[in-house]
Amino acid sequence: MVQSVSGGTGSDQPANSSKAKPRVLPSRRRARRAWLTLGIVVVAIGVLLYKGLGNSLVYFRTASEAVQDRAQLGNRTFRLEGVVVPGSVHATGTGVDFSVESSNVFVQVHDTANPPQLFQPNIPVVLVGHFQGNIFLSNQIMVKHSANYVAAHPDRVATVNGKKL
Amino acid sequence: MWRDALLVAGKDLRIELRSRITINQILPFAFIVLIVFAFALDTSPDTLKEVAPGLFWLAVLFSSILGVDRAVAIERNDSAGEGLLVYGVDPGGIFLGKAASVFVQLFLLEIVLILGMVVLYGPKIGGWLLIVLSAVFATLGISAAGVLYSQLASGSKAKQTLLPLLLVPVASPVLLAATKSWQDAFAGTSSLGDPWLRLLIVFAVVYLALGSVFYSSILEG
Amino acid sequence: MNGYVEAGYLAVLGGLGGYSALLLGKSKKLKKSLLPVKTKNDRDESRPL
Amino acid sequence: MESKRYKRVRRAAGIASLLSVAVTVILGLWVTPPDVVQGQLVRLIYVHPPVAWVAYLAYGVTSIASILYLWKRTRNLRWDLLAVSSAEVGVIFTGLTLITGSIWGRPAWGVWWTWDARLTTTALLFVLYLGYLALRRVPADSHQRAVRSAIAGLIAFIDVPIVHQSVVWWRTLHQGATVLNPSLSPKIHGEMATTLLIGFISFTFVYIWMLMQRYQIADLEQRVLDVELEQLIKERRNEPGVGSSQIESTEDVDNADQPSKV
Repeated sequence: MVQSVSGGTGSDQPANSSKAKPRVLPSRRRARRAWLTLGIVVVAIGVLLYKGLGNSLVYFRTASEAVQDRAQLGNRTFRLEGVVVPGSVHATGTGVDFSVESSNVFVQVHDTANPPQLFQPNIPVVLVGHFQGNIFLSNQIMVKHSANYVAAHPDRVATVNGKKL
Repeated sequence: MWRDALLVAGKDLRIELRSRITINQILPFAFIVLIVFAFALDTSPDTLKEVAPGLFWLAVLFSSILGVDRAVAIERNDSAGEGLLVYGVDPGGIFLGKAASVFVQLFLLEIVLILGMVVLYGPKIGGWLLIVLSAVFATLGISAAGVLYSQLASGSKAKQTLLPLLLVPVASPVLLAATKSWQDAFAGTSSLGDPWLRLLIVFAVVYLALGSVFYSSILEG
Repeated sequence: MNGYVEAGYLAVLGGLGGYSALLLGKSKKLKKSLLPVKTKNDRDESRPL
Repeated sequence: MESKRYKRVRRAAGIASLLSVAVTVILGLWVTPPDVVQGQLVRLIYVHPPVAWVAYLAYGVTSIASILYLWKRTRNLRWDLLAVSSAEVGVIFTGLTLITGSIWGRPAWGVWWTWDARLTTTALLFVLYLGYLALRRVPADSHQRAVRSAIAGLIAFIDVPIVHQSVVWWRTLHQGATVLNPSLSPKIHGEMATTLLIGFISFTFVYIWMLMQRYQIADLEQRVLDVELEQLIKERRNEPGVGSSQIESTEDVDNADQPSKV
């Protein structure tokens, strides 16, 4: 992958000839070095992929984590994730009141924005807002639907044909 | 390669020391960026404190564009670059040397800039070890990617616009990681096991390695 | 259906269709620009080799 | 202009893509059932993931072609033309991925855009390859340009696996992969799965056709340059009888070795 430089044709020269002469690496050594370096790159990327980040890119905190870090969060704005608890949803004039749950930790939510059309009980949501006391004041609801797709009228599906790609 | 790198870095830094072209341009530029951010956000001082790390690294990234451009431009006069190759200087060494020289300049810039940030934005700063280490690796990553891309874009008339277009996306993971790591450090909640610091190290290693492998191809082409 | 679905399909079909049209137009133009060379006056002269 | 085989394959790909896209649209919009949660919105799954897949595929082809150019033993300017053709098609498909995703996100999530890992890395991918295409416009001799853009293309490709794995590594608003998920068990069945599969195939056909069409344009552009150069040389000579060089060039156009590598 590494080409010798233009004019660097002296591949027959030893790598460390006297200082006065141009020091040109033999092309084979050069190629080996290139592969070695690319190997480092691959390993580095591999480390990144496997070990590296885990959950460090915190797009949201789950309800249970948020309750745990309650003191540290103060009234900072962050994203909170949880499943909408069935039976807790009450529409208010401007938005909606409900509770979210994760790992059996419940958080009371007061929302002041219109919920999206997929908002419904038992669906996971991500809320943008902050704590005030023990109530989470949200000004945006985002629905985090799953990657599962199920036909609304299963009887219409003639054959189950779950092909893999 | 390493000896060549030292030679090239020394040469570039000596040129800079005598001409002071970069420092005369970059330092005022970086400060202007900081001040403009402060203007834009001055209605909410709390916001300014919170986003200070991001603004700092944005200022560094913008300034680095000027720096790497200069680092490559040095060799264009009197075909100095070809001269280096004819002398048998290792292309990987040229790359590492230039990256090192840009690194030194940017790092000095950051030291001055962080004082400016404290004065202008007034964030609470803690966790100095993490701050310094992430600054080192972030700057290494930005310098390496910058020199590589500056050489890629060289020879083009539209270089002034092309270089940011190429460099900013490639360097943006570094920018993101540096910002997050500084936020952790400022919040005082972090140790040296910070995942963002690890990410910065990985990026620095990857860009340095890619650069030293590919630089000869670019020079040759 | 609800506007969004239609918009999505239209965006894909429009985008791909537009790009295809662009490609077809470009290759037509290029082919044309190569043709006159072929039919120039010295077409009938003895070919080399 | 081009070999008969190339033309035939391209035409076949064109017809296949027209037909299969039509089938996808019909199945997707009318035949398949609505989803339990998403209702009618689920129909966007038959276009959005396939379009994104083609973007990955296109950048993969660009990377392979770039490697083949950089490797001296396989160095040939045709790889460079293939790389840029595929990258351009990839940028189109990435753009469409962003647009359809945004259109789907508004009703399903409630927002047009959010800075989660998947969306951010995809936007980054778009900009990286826009940069690649911009780099190609830098005036340079063809070899120099090929080397430079091959390197830029390879570096940009690092982002592709990151985009795909982002939903696994990080918390995102975006859902995980329905088909190519870590456990490789599709979370979609019946007509819906079949239609999704047809969607993947049909947009892949579209990609093949576009790639071949774009490659031909790149090839023609190269020849126009060559012809123009030869004409200039001929005018310079300005002597009767030397014009044969021009005929040589037309001969090149007639039966130059065809891109069987595509």
